[in-house]
Amino acid sequence: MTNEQLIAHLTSAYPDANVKQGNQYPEITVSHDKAHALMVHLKSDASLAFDYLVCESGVDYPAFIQVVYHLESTMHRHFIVVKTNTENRETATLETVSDIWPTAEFHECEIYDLLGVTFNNHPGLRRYFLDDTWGHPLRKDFKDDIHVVER
Amino acid sequence: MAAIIEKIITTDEIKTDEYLVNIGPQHPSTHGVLRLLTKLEGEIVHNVEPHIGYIHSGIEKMTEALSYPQIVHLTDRMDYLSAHMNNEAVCLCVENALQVEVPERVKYIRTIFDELQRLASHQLWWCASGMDLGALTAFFYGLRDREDILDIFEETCGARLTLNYSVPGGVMFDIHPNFQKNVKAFITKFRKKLPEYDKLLTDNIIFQNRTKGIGILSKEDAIAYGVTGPSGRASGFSCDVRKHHPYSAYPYIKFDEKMGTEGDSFTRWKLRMDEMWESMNIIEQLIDNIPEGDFAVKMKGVIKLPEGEFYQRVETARGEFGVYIVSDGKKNPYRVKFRSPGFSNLFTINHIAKGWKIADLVAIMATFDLVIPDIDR
Amino acid sequence: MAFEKYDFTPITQSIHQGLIENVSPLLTTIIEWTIIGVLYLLFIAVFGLFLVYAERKVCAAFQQRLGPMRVGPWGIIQTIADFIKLLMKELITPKSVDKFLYNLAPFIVIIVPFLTISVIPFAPGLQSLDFDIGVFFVTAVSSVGVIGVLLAGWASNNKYSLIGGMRSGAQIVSYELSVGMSLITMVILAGTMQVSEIVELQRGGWFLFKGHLPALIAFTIFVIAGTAETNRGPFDLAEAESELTAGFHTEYSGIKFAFFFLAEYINLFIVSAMATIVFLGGWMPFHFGDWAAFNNVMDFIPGLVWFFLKVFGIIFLIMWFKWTFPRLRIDQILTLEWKYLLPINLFNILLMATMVLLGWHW
Amino acid sequence: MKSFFNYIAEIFSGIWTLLTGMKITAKYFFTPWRNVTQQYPENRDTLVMYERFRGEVIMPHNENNEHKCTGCGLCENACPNGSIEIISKSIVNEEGKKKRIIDQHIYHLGMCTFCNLCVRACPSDAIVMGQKFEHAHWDRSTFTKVLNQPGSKIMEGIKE
Repeated sequence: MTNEQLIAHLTSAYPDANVKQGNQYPEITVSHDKAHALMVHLKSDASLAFDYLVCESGVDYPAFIQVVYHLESTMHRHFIVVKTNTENRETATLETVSDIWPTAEFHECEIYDLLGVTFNNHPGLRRYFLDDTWGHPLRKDFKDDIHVVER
Repeated sequence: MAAIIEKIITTDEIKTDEYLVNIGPQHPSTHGVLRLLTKLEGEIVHNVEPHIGYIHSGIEKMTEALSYPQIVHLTDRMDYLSAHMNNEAVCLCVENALQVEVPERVKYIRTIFDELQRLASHQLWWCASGMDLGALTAFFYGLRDREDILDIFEETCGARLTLNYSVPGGVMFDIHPNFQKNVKAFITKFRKKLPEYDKLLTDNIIFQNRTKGIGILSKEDAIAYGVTGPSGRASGFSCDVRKHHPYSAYPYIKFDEKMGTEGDSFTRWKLRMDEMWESMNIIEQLIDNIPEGDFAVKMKGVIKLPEGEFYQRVETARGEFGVYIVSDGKKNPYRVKFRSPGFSNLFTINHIAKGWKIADLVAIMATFDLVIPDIDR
Repeated sequence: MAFEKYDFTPITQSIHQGLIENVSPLLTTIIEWTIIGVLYLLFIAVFGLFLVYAERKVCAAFQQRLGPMRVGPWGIIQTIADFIKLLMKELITPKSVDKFLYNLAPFIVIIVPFLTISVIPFAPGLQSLDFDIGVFFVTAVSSVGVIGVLLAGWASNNKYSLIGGMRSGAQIVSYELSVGMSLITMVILAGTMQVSEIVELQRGGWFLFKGHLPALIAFTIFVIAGTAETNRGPFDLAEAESELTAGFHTEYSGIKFAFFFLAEYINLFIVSAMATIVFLGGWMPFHFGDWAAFNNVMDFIPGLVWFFLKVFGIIFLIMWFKWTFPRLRIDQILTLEWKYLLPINLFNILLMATMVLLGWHW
Repeated sequence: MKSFFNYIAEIFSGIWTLLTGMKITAKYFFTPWRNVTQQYPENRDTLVMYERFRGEVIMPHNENNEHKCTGCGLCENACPNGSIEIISKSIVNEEGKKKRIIDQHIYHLGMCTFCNLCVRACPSDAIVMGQKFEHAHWDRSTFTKVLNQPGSKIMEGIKE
C-alpha cells in the first residue's frame, strides 16, 4: 500500500488512534492501554502484515516517555511508525510487544535499562548495559557527577 | 553386574549435570568484550545468555550534547568495520531533514566507499571466522588483502578505520587523483585472490562439515528476530535496504540481492563470499562514471534540523542500520537512537545455538559477524 | 657399503671398552646411563627449542610473514629468550586445584617423549635401547601421555581445562588404534618389531616403496593419526584456542607450561621419527634401482643427515596441515577415526597380509 | 554397493579439497619474496605517509615565525571532544585600537580523535593535519601542546 492508502485504511480501522502523515512515514499515535491490541492487529491483519519490527526506541519528554515502533511489512513493503506514550515518567509502564515480535524482547530490555520504562509481561526484563547503581541515563534529568564531566 | 547396570540405567542414577561456562568477556572467539553465559551438558549447548555492556560508551547520550557534524564522527566508533555506512546514515538523515539535494558526484563517491567498506569488512569477517574455525592462515590472507582497501581509504580521506569521510551535505575531501586507478587495480587484484579464499576454506571438506546444516535459522525466525544483513538474507529474508529503500547511487546501478535458503552457517558464509563479488561488480559500474561537480554543497555553519522526527536506514556490512533523530529545532538533537544490526543479530544466538556443540556455537558466532561496539554503542 | 663408515658403533664400543677396562662394571653402567641421560636431555631441550623456532618461521612463511626477526639475526635466539622468560616466570598454582595431581601432570606428559626417544635409531649404532619389541614399546609408552593431559584437565579445576582434557582423552584413545594398526601393517611386511632390524631390512629399498599400495595407505593413515595423537592442528581440539582458550593447560604457567609445550614438539619429532623409521628407511640413504653412480653419491651423505632430512620432511608436512586446515569438531574427529581410518586400516592389514603371503611386494 | 562407492568417492573428493587448500598455502610458502611484512622501525626512512593522513593537528609557521591563526575559536567550537582550547589576549595595536589576538592555541593530543572537523572549520587555514604518527610518550603531560610557537605573530593580510 502507498502511504495515502495506508493512512486511509488505518484511519478507518482504528478510529481512536491518531493517524497522520509524518515527515517520511505514516505515524499512528495510540494511548498506552490500546497499544498492544493495535499492534496485534497490525501484525495479524493480512492487508497490513507488519511482521518486521525494525526499531523500537524510547524518547524522554517532559511529561511522559514515548516509545516509538518502526514497523515494516516484508510482504507489502510498507512502513509505519507507531508511537505510544506512558502515563507518566515516574512509573513508566507499558505492555510488552515481545509476544508479537520476539526481537522486541531485547529492544525493550535496552529501553528499560536506559530510560526506565517497565514492560509488563516481559519474559526476562533485565538491565543490559548498566548495573543497578545507575539511574536511567537517557532521561533528560539524569545527573551523574562522577562519570559525566560538563564543559 | 548386568543387573546393577540395568538398575542404574533404569533408575536414572547416573546423572550428568548441566554446568555454566562463561564464554567471555575475554575470549578469543567473542571478537570483543562479550560474555555468553552458556549452559552446557558435556559439549552440548543448552542455553546461551548474552551479557553485553562491557564497552557501552553511551554514544546515544553523548550525541545529545553534540552538533550534527560532530555526531557523524562518533558513529565511526560504533561499527568500526562499517564506519562509512554509519557516517552516511547520519548524513543522509540530516540531508533528508533539511531537504538538501547532494551533488551526483557525492552520491557516487559515497556508494563506492560503501562497497569498498563492505569489502573490507567482509574480508576481516572472513579471516576472523577462519581463525575461529581454526584456520589461522586465513586470518593473515584476509588482513593482507584488506590492507589494500585501507590504503585507498587513507589516501583519499586520511584515515584507515575511523574514516569520518561523509559530512552533512557531501564528503569531506574530493577523491584523490589516484583513487580511480587504485580502486581498479585493487579490483583486478582481488578478483584473482577471492577464488583462493574459496579454495582455502569454502571448498575444504573439514570446513564444510563444520558449517553445513549447523545453526539453522528459519525465514520466519529471521523476520521475527529482526536478523538483517547477510545473516538474514541467508535465511531467505529479503532485507537489503540498498534494494528496497535505495539511497545514494544505488538507484542508478544494477545489482543482485544475494539470497540464500538454508539459513545454516554455510549459507551465511557463502552469502558473504557472494556479496564480495557483487560489491566488486557495483564498484566497477560506478568507478568510471563518477560525474564531475562539487564534492559537497555549502551548508550553514551551524546546522539546525527542523522540529520533528527523522529516520534513515542504510545497509551496513552487518545488516540494517537505522538512525532515528528527534529534533526540537536546536543545533543539538533532542534524542538520537541508533538501530544497530548487531544488537538484533546477537540475541538470536540462544535460539540458534541450542542443542549444538561448543565448537558449533563458535562457528555460529563467527558467521553472524558480530562487532561488539555496534551492539553496546 | 660406503655409508658404513659413518657407523657410530666403533665410537660407542670404544667408550664402553675404555670404561670397562678402568672401572667396575657397575660404575660403567652408571656412567653410561648418565652420559646417555644428559645427551637425551640436551637433545630434547635444544631440539624442542629449534622446533618451536622452525614452527614459527614455517607458519610465518605460509602466512606471507617473516616471523621472529628481532632477537638475534633472523630471530634465531628468540625461542631461547622465550625459554628463559618461561623459566623465570612465577609458577602460579590456582587456589582450588588438586595440588598433587596438578603438579604431577606436566611431569607425566614430559616423561613420555623421554621414554619413547630411547628406541629411536638416529644413525647406525646411535640408539640406546634396541628391544626386539621396539615398535610395540613406542605405541605402548606414547599412550601414557594422555594420562597427564587428563590429569591436567581434571586437576586444574577449570571447566575449559576439563573439556579440553576429556576431548584429548577421547581423541588419543581412538587415534592410538590407528597409529598401532598402521604400524602393525608394516610389522607384517617387516616380520620383526625390532627397530634396528626394521631399518636394516630397508637397505634394499624403503618400505614405502617395497610395500607400495598398502604401505602408502598405512603411511597416510599414520601421518594423520600421528598428527591427531600429538594434539596438533587440525586436531588440536584439546587446546582449541577459539573455543577453550588454551584447553587443558589453561591454568599452567612458567616452566610447567613449558613442559606441555616442549612435550608437544618432542612428540611431533617422535611421530615423525617413527614414520621415518618404519616407512622411509630410517637413516638409510635414498637409492634408485640400478643407478650405481647416483646411489654412490647418496651413500656419501651420512646416515644422521638422512635421518634428520626425512624427519624434517614429515615435520614440515604436519606443520603444513596445521597451517592450512580448519579445526575439526570433536564428533567429527571420532567419526573420522571410527568410520574412515579404522575400516580402511583393517582392510589394509588384510591387503598387506595377503601381499606378504603371496610375495607381491618387492 | 552404491553406498560403498559413495564412501570411497567421498574420501577421495575430501582428500582432493584438502590438497587444493594445501596447494594455496604451499604457493605462498615457496614464494617468500611476496611476503608483506614491513620491518617498521628499520624502514622509517623510506616510510612516507599519505599527504591527507590525519596524524595530529599542527599550525604551520613561515620563516618569519608567523602563523595564520586569528584566535576566532571556531575550531574550539567544532571540536567534539574539547581537545582544542583557545586562550586569547587583547593588545593595543599601532592605531591605538584594542584588538584580540591569539595567546595560546592549546591542543590536547590525548583527547583528539583526528576527525578533521577543526581543520574544516578554520576560516583562515591556520591549522592543518600533520603526518606524524609516532606519538607514544612516557609522560602524559607532553600530549598537551601549544600550537603557536612562542613569539609568533599573525601573518599580514589575514582577515579577522
